[in-house]
Amino acid sequence: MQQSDIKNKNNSADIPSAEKSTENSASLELRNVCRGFGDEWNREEVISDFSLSINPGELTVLVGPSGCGKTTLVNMLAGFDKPDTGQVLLNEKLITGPGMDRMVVFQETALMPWLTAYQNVVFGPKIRNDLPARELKKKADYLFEKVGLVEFKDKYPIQLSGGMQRRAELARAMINDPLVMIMDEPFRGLDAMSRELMQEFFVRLFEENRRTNIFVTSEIDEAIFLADRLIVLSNRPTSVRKIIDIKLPRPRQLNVLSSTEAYKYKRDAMELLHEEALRNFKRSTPKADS
Amino acid sequence: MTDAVQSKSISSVSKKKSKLEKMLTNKSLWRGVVALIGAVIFWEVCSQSKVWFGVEIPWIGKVPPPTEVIAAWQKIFYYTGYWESWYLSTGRVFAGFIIAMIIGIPFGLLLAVNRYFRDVFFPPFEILRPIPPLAWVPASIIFWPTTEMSIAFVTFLGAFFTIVINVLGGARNIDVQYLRAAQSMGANQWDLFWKVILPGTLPSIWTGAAVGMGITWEVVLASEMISGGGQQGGGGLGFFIWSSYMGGTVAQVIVGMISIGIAGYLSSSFIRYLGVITMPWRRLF
Amino acid sequence: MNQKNSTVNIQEAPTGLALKIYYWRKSLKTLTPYLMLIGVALWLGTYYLLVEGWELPRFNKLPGPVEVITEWTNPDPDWGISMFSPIYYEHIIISCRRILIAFTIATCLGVPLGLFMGWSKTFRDYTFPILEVLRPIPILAWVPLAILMFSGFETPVIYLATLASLFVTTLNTLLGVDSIDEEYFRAAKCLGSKPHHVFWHIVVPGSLPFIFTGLQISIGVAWFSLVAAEMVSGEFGLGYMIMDSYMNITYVTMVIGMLTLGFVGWVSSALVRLAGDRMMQWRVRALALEGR
Amino acid sequence: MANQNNSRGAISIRNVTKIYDPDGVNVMAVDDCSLEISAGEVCMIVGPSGCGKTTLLNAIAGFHSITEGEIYLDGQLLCGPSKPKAEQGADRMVVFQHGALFPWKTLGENVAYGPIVQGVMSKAEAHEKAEHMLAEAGIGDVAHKYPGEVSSGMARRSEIVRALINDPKVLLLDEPYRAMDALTKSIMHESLLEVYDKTKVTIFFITHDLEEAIFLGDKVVVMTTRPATLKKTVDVKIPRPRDYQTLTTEEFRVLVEETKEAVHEEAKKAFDAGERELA
Repeated sequence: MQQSDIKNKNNSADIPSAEKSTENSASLELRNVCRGFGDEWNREEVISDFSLSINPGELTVLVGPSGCGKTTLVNMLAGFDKPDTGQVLLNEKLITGPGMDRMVVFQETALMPWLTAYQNVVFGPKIRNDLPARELKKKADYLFEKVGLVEFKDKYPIQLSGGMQRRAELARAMINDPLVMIMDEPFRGLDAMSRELMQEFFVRLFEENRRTNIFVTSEIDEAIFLADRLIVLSNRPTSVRKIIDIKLPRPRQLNVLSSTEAYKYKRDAMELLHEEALRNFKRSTPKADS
Repeated sequence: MTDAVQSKSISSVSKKKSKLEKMLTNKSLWRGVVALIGAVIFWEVCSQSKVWFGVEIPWIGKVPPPTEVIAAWQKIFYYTGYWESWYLSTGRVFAGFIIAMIIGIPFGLLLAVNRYFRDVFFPPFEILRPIPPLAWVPASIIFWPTTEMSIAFVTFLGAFFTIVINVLGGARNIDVQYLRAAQSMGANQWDLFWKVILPGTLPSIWTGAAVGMGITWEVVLASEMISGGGQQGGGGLGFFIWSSYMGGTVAQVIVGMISIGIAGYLSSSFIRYLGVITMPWRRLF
Repeated sequence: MNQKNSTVNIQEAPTGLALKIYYWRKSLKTLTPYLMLIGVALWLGTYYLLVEGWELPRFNKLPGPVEVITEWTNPDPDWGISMFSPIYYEHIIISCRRILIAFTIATCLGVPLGLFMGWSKTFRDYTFPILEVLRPIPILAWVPLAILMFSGFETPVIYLATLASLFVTTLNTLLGVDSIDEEYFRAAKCLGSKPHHVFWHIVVPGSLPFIFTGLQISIGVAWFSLVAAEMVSGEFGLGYMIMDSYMNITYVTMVIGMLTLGFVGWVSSALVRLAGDRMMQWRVRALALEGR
Repeated sequence: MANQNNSRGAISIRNVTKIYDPDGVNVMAVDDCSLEISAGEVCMIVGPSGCGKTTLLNAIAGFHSITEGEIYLDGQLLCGPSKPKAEQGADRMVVFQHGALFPWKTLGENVAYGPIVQGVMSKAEAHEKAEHMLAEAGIGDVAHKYPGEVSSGMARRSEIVRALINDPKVLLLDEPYRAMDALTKSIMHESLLEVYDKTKVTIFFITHDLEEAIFLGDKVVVMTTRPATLKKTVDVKIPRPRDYQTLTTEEFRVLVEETKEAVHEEAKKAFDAGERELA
């Protein structure tokens, strides 16, 4: 299943409802959120007084040093974690818990090892059974074709390569037509080649339906290539160091990264991030990137 | 992940050796066979040393040699009582084992899932767990009307504690990502249990079962020996060994030991086999 | 953008006992300790009601909790066994002595055997099949042979407990050696270590975690076999005490014996765990950081 | 400890071939590969994952044998037809991808292990030097901590110190920073460059990240997908000492542009081979 085949599949005539949901993409907002961990004596404020608004239909990328609390932010946006103080809002409504309007793709694969790729993808609609079987099958087959995993439908996750597992997870998220897609460093474990292919594939996907997307990464090239808006985060307690609007033309091609304009953005971000990383390294303990 | 994938593509390039051919040329297999034969010969020589060389080797000297054991085995091979004891012991083992699984698995899962249930029922469970199962034999003989039921109860206890601990352990360290992914896809508590926690704990349920099976054989043998020696002892391999010992034919005792070893091994591999069938996704590791 | 000091230290971090008290007080605010008490009370309550309270048909033969406790704490007990009678402690000491001997022999034999089996492939090829063939035979099946082979009462009982824990210790030590990552061996050879260095600095410490898991199981198995052996052929010890009190229908001492066995078993495995933590500081600290 | 005389550590690989024989299915991992690395040079090996670069490293370090060809270190035969497998020694120190610090020894004990075991130093002397070198590398205060207690960045740095204390002729690095996120990686690069500027030890560095190769290396060798042979060699003329600003200079960008196509092509072939294999 060559990578190029995926591209010319996209403009096939009958696109099921999954793609027509451009108009209801949502806006997300964090208002002076605070979150800390540990007991009194080693209390650590991972996020303090953090405010950020994410515009609808935009690919917002958060980049920051490891251990700066990116994953905590993702958990709060997805509803797995509640802020100590402050609010997290989706379309002006308070987020209380996980829901299918905000789908997350994690760093390590969360495909259930005991289900085949197909069973994983149809897991959501099946337990909610909000789709008649025939239409669900059509939608699932369409998505499998789109992510280029048609021959791998009945394979178990352990039989798939890293890149394929990511694509299956994307399909599993998209089948639920979420308002917002949240990606927590999804391509981190992949080798350079699969990573580039996945980045290109993800950008195509985004440019097609312009769904609100939040992408967390620590790779600067990946951030610049994907982002409409780049949010540079500081060390703990996390705060917004800088917001850079990436004006690179859409649809993005990989070679855009070696254009002088991209290098300007990269130098701009590198400056801040290197300083943050150095300070983080001096103080760092092995706590996972909480 | 991709490295493992690449290395697989190496082997597809040239001829594959057949499984049997690989087995035959496997050096360690031959060494194992040599070691086993050597051990049997060593046993023969030591046991016969009194007869052949006149000097009696301590310990092993008193044990009848393999040739005598095989002779004893042939003698009773066609004696129905022998196979009946197999049948009785296996029946008792599986009776206790199945009850332990039926009660143990849900109990373990409930302990893992519901915090309050765990707070209430885990302390008494932990207090009773260190008491070795065989210490319950006399108490269970008093309590249960028939010896059959008392043996089944002790076998149940033997397997129950192991199964519960394994299931609890397995259920509690399911990767939280699976639960979160399912939750965000709209799974309610019931779905989470049936569609994520249960399949996720399956591997440790089977490990618990395999270990539990091993313990049930130990317990059945002991209870048969301890209570079987009594009045209406219902037979079984344990009783067979004890009565052969009482009857003075030591070779038959060793026959009993070997048969219960084989029976134990067969039932454990049966459990492993069940595990392999019910978890197709694990076979690919 | 204000860069607040990220770690807010209100007071110096408590350690050791202070830490435990802190967590204990914190847990008091939650429901857990109270539920635990309810759980134990529930268990004792049903035990009491079934046996002494309503005296249901089958249950009335068994001694109830009140009866057991009064006997246990009675200075001059009716059936000779209580906290104050020396014979009670004699049984405990004999059983513990047997376990100690059996456990030490099994560890001194099993650990080196497991290490050598892991260390040299040929040695493993010859010894592992024999171990695997003998392992499925339940320990109790060895009782008649043990009595035959060893004269007297003491040696057969200790032999059985040793045999039981020998299998478990050897197997787990072997698993421990196999669990060591190949790269540690390569790094050690790269640094110029000779074979005996690799053995003492890599193989032994590397397999320690598995060895101690093995020792924990082996102490449990040793108690399991000791009780059985004492019941069948012992003269003294807790197993014998239980069987003896069953024979002459003094059921109260039987229950006391069972509870003592449970307590002593728990203490011995706790000791093994303690020794494990002391020997493997590096694991304890790494696990602590992961919040376990 | 800086050995300024960089007259040692020259590796010459001459027509090396390696054929694996896993369970009777013989597979060629390295095919007639020749490479000259001069003393004190940082040679970067770039290629798709699983293409046989690690096999080359294993051959130099003496973990695996080679089927044909010869490898020399400073003129002495490491391995060849007469001696297919080189002896392992502290002159060729390896730093592994997932790290191989002994978790049961503190970082200080790890670093001091080499000299003690080779009998080059007494226990006290080795520990004292270990602490000194760790302090020099900026992580002096963790000498008494266990590897499980420090961050992956610090653990990797102490592993390099553990290698350097034996004053090796060559440092063999097998994708040491692969498991790290990009920002810790940039700090690791700077610390490696610092160490290199001080010791001028020959470095044989395997990676699949082209930018890392060009940023660190004097020479970048691009390998084909399996079986590994030399596809393209690029000499990196960027002056030393380098720092992260180099990453955004024009000269660096041109070099990346030049080699990107070659690496991309090989990676694509390996990727598709992998995908086809799984189908």
